[in-house]
Amino acid sequence: MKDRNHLAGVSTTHQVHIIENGLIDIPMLQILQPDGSLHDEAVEPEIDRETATRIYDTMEYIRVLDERMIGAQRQGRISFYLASTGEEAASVASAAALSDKDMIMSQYREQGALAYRGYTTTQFMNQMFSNQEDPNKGRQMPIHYGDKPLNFMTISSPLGTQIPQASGYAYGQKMAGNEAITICYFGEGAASEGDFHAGLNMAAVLNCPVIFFCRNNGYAISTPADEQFAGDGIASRGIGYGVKTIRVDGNDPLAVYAATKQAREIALKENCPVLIEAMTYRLAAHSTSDDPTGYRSREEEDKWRAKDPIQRMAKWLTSKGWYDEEANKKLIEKSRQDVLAALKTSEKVDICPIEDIVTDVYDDVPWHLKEQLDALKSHIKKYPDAYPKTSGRVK
Amino acid sequence: MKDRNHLAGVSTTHQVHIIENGLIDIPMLQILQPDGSLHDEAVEPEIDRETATRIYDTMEYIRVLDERMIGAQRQGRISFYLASTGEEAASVASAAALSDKDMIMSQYREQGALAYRGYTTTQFMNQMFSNQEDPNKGRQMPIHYGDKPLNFMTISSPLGTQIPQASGYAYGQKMAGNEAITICYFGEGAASEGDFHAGLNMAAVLNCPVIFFCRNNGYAISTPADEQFAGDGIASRGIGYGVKTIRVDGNDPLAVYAATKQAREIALKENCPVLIEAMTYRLAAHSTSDDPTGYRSREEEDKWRAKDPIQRMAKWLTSKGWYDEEANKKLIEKSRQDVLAALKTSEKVDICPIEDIVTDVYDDVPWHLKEQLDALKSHIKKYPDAYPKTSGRVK
Amino acid sequence: MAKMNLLQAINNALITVMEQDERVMVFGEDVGHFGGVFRATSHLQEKFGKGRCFNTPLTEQGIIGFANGMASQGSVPVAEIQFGDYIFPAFDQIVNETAKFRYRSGGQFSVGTLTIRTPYGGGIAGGHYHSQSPEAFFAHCPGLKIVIPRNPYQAKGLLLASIRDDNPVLFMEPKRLYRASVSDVPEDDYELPLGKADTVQEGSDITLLGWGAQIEILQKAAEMALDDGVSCEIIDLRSILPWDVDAVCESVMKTGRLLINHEAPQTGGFASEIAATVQDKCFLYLEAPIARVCGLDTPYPLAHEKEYMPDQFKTYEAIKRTLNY
Amino acid sequence: MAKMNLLQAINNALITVMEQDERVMVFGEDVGHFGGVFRATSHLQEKFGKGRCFNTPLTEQGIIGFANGMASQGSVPVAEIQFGDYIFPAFDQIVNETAKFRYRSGGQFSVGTLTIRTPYGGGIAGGHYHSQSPEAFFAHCPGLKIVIPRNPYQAKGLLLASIRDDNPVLFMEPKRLYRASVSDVPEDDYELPLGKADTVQEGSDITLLGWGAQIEILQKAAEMALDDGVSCEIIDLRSILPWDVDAVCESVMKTGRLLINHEAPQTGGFASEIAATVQDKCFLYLEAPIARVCGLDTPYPLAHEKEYMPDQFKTYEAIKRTLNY
Ligand SMILES: Cc1ncc(C[n+]2csc(CCOP(=O)(O)OP(=O)(O)O)c2C)c(N)n1
Ligand SMILES: Cc1ncc(C[n+]2csc(CCOP(=O)(O)OP(=O)(O)O)c2C)c(N)n1
Ligand SMILES: [Mg+2]
Ligand SMILES: [Mg+2]
Repeated sequence: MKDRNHLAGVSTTHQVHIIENGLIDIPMLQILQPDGSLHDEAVEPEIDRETATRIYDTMEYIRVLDERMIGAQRQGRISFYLASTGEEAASVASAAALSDKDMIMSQYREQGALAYRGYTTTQFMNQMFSNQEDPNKGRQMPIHYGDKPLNFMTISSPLGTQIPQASGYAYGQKMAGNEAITICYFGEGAASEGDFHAGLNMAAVLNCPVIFFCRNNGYAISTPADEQFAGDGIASRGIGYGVKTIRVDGNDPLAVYAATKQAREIALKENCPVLIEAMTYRLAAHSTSDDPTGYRSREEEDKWRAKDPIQRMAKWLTSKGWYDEEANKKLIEKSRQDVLAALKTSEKVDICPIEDIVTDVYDDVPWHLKEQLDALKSHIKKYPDAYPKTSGRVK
Repeated sequence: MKDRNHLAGVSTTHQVHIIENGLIDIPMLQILQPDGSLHDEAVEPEIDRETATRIYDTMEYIRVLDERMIGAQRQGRISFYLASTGEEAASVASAAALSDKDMIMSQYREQGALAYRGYTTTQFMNQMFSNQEDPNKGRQMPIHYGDKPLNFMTISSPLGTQIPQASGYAYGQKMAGNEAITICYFGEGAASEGDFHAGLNMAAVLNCPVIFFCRNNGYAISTPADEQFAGDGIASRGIGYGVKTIRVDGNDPLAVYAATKQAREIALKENCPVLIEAMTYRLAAHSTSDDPTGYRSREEEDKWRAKDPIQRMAKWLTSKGWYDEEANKKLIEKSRQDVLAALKTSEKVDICPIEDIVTDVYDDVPWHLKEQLDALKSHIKKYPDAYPKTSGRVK
Repeated sequence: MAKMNLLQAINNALITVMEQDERVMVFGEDVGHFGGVFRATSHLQEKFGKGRCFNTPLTEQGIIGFANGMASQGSVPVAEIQFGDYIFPAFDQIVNETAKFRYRSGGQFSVGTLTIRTPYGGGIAGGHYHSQSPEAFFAHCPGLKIVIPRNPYQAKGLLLASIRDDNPVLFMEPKRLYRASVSDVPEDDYELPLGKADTVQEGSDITLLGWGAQIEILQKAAEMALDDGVSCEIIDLRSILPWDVDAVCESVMKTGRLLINHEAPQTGGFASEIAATVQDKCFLYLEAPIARVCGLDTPYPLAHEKEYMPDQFKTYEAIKRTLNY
Repeated sequence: MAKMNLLQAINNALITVMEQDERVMVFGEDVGHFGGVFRATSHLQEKFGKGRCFNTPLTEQGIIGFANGMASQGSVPVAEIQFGDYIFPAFDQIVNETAKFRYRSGGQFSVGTLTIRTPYGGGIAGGHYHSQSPEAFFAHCPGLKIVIPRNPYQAKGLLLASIRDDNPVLFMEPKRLYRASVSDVPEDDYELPLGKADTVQEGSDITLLGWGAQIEILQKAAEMALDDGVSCEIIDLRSILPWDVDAVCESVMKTGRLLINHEAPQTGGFASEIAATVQDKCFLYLEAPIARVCGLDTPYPLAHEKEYMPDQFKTYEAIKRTLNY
């Protein structure tokens, strides 16, 4: 046994010494003040105009997308949606700090990271309409995006499962000698799952180059953070795992960018995990199935609306002379039109043919699934009206 | 959302600030020096001669029991055993600090706590011979003790499962208004399970009066602590959960006693969990199925043999004038004889009658198990030689 | 009598038992102040306080671990798993702990007071992770009871019986029926027996067996078959474990034919256990192979949900095949 | 050819594939330096380095989560779960993740390279938690393959095929055979097919079906029956999922009788699936009900292990009952 974790380096005391909450202060990195001006003591991260603009534009885009899709769900055009309003900086600015080779494993509220990577409006729509142009073949609910060319792992609903997976993915990257890391996003609620514990501990012990990025947005559906945990957020857990940890203002795109940039460098150079806790707030409802008025106040929301990351960044861009109000208006307008147009197109695209009900269960379709498919096809032919989405194409 | 866990009280920084290992020092409570003398700065815990002697005698007893049972296993008289040599102080002295009403949920290496509660040699033997006098009816492997009258929960092999259970048990005690707490023992290996995470977090959030007592003995079978976790032991995790934490020298009975006493007071008064990490060493093999020479050195073992808790306490007792060498020798001799005698008696006791193969699956035996039992009985009658342990009693 | 939907019947059952027995405590993700994502626990926290109805952190293994501990202490936990699809992180606590607690301790300790409630099943455009019917995973585990109601009346009576039964019960609620319709439910206390099937409709030509939301499907298929002059007996199993072999076999001995319908994938589904048992006990009475109309052996798909489901048309066709064997 | 016991055959298979493909990595609790509690991974760390053969922290959900991640990246993980009884904390990662990874992503991502090895089964005085046979819990989960060898020769050939198969495989090792005997195993590379049953012995009166360590039991029972002049055909299923329905049905159509034996509890065990399928496909050929000789519907007991086990005597009696039906 090496003594690192057992006794060497442990000091002794002779009075009962209780380690308590509040013993250590985990400060939050903030570079831009809520009003958008640079903190006096802050160092502006190295960021060029192009990157800064792309972060900003992506945030604006996502806000438009979110608004429109909530609308589309209300109109009954899609069955479900989940917005990231107020949290755009956390996912967009962190994704901006990565290399395209880095794998993204997300929870479900990180559409900003996906858009930053280059996912198109049409791609978003195809997934949400579960049509045959969705590379995921329409097999999961709306918002469960996934795109191999963009190194964005297909989202899975069970919470926390991607956390130990990210450790394993990063381990594989390291062993393969790739100059790449994995980033794993999750909410402060998901961090209560056993998989969180396993994932962080394993990454620390097995030296995996992975960034664990927690969006602490104050709620898990209706459950407030103080009914989720009693410690100092998620960051304080990093200490217990021996994982380097940074807490950051999740509504400050520059802080998120700077922290993630540095985390990536550390992860890659030192082959180790880094935990980032981004303090933010879910301004949106949990999803279109949720109504937050049942569990929180308007005032609380308003307090956070004032910390809006998009406005904050706009002010900073302006101060840099990088902000063009006209162009921005046009961009928003164009995004709206793009979304509406893509929506109209995608909703008319067929779902996958019935054959795809049995593909991808295994690498090949085994005999029993062939049998089941054959039986199903004959059945559909007998009752075409009962299965209108596929019957027209059954031969 | 209350701000306790979200933003209030969080300070800001404007440079990337990395929280790392070693940032905080978690010292280890030691009252007795390894040579048995009191530390200058230490306060002797309030402990009367009777309690001190009972702790000491129980440790001696357990060491005898462990030795003899390893021998019995080698002789093929029992199938399996698991010793606690070197770790006796951790379980015995902590149990001594409890009330008999407190529930004990143990892992499997806490025979010392059970003996302290009053489990008799005969009871130990009945369990290990899986005979019909074992209240657990011989259904689990040797060392899976359990005794309702002593408030000692029947042990379960799957690691870590008792941790969230202990939180729930303690919550029930609190709601029922019992003046009692739960103590939950586990190894540093088991602390890697997801159930550990769930149990500690839930206890903290739901204010459960429970002591989580981790025996960090450096190994989980062959896996050394530094391949188990990368943080500062298990104690450092307490910070992340917002759980009051004490690290203690597990080979110092006075320190274990003092820490557990205080932890119990806090848990009961403040309705909250307390985590204790006892630093100790598994001098024994993992179990009779294990051979530690495959993964650690003799020197390492010797280093720890020198920290023996029994000798340490003997010296302190001597300094108090509470130690009677003659009496101690007799006690050990008597324990040996008791164990041998009980062994001989218990191994001759029948296992439970065949009817017990189907009882306790449900509260009553349902129709299908009655059917299965009837069929089994007729079958045994046909082949009595194949089922010698039960056939003689099948009617 | 009051008109209630299935959710209201569950809420009403919880209120009934919480008023009587203060050891009863209800918890899970979002079940506290908010009343659960489906609102089955609405107003319980207001009525009974935060100590007896509370949110837990987001950890299913923790919820059931905690519940096991509470039950072994003597409390009466009613734990909610938000969706049946998310019960698997708790699989170890249920299969290795809940189910074996009493047996391994020789009856000294038990978690008999535990009830686990969870919504299950498809037909709500939920895809893989909001549609599964996991009953068969648990049916292979001695020590558990598994109960599934098909309407509000059953929901209340079976839930009350489950909570009071001295064995751990997995109570699975067909979520597509939650608000589907209202029916008459007594406001008084009542129980329906566990382990007993319910004959929904008598018939002479074939026995149709199912549970939960699929009973509706069987009824529709039976109507279609009636037009062909086929008389179907419909049995609602209600309890999956232990299940009512006598009632099923009695019916099969009368009709000579059996069809079992469930939403879960066919391979290893609970229909296989029923078929294996019935072919053994009724061998000489069977006039045709026992038919299984089940989900496909694939994950639960989204876009092809309609095609995946063992609906009335597939059931009707299988009835015909069985009759014409 | 070399003489190997089952453990050595596994170790040999791992060496064979690790030498060929550096993407193969082996890990789990105690598998590193120590070589695993059963020593199946002995010397692999020495040979291939700590990067490719390593201890993990003690967390089964973590081991499989980590393995899923590695596999989706393109590595070839061979993860060990120390005992089949401890696989349940990983149930969610296996059932909701491993099995659905490819389907949910439309084939973009998969964990097809994953193999999970685990010892299973009783007869070693292990009680509840060192004896379980959990195959049926996984057999209800589309997307997985489940493979069980019955001797050293199969162990090597099936393990090599499992590791190379582009689907996640749960490879279950009958631990009471680990050191039970040695037999001839080719030192060269070879594979045995997945999804194919193996006819152990031909016969004409009844088909005896099993897998893993229970094949021995079937052989002993068949010998007893032979003394009565009964000719048994013995089939080793080898793959539980997908399983070889054709081979089984062909045999049953020939013999007219089927007996299935497994150690796991009867209710919901995999014998139920086989019986349900065979009664459907071979209805007119069956001369007696399909018999199941299985574990009792209780947790696996310690003191009554002998009585619990579906041994040769119980099997022989069931053969007679089936023949005399
Ligand atoms: C294992 C599991 N349990 C429960 C759920 C249901 N569920 C979906 S989202 C959610 C809350 C998640 O909160 P958090 O992780 O904080 O993310 P946020 O929604 O705030 O972004 C819950 C309970 C789930 N998807 N998976
Ligand atoms: C869930 C589970 N996984 C694996 C095992 C096998 N196992 C038994 S003891 C042990 C090591 C436990 O180490 P630790 O918790 O440190 O306790 P110690 O033996 O050191 O007292 C392992 C891996 C188990 N019993 N349960
Ligand atoms: Mg959240
Ligand atoms: Mg240990």
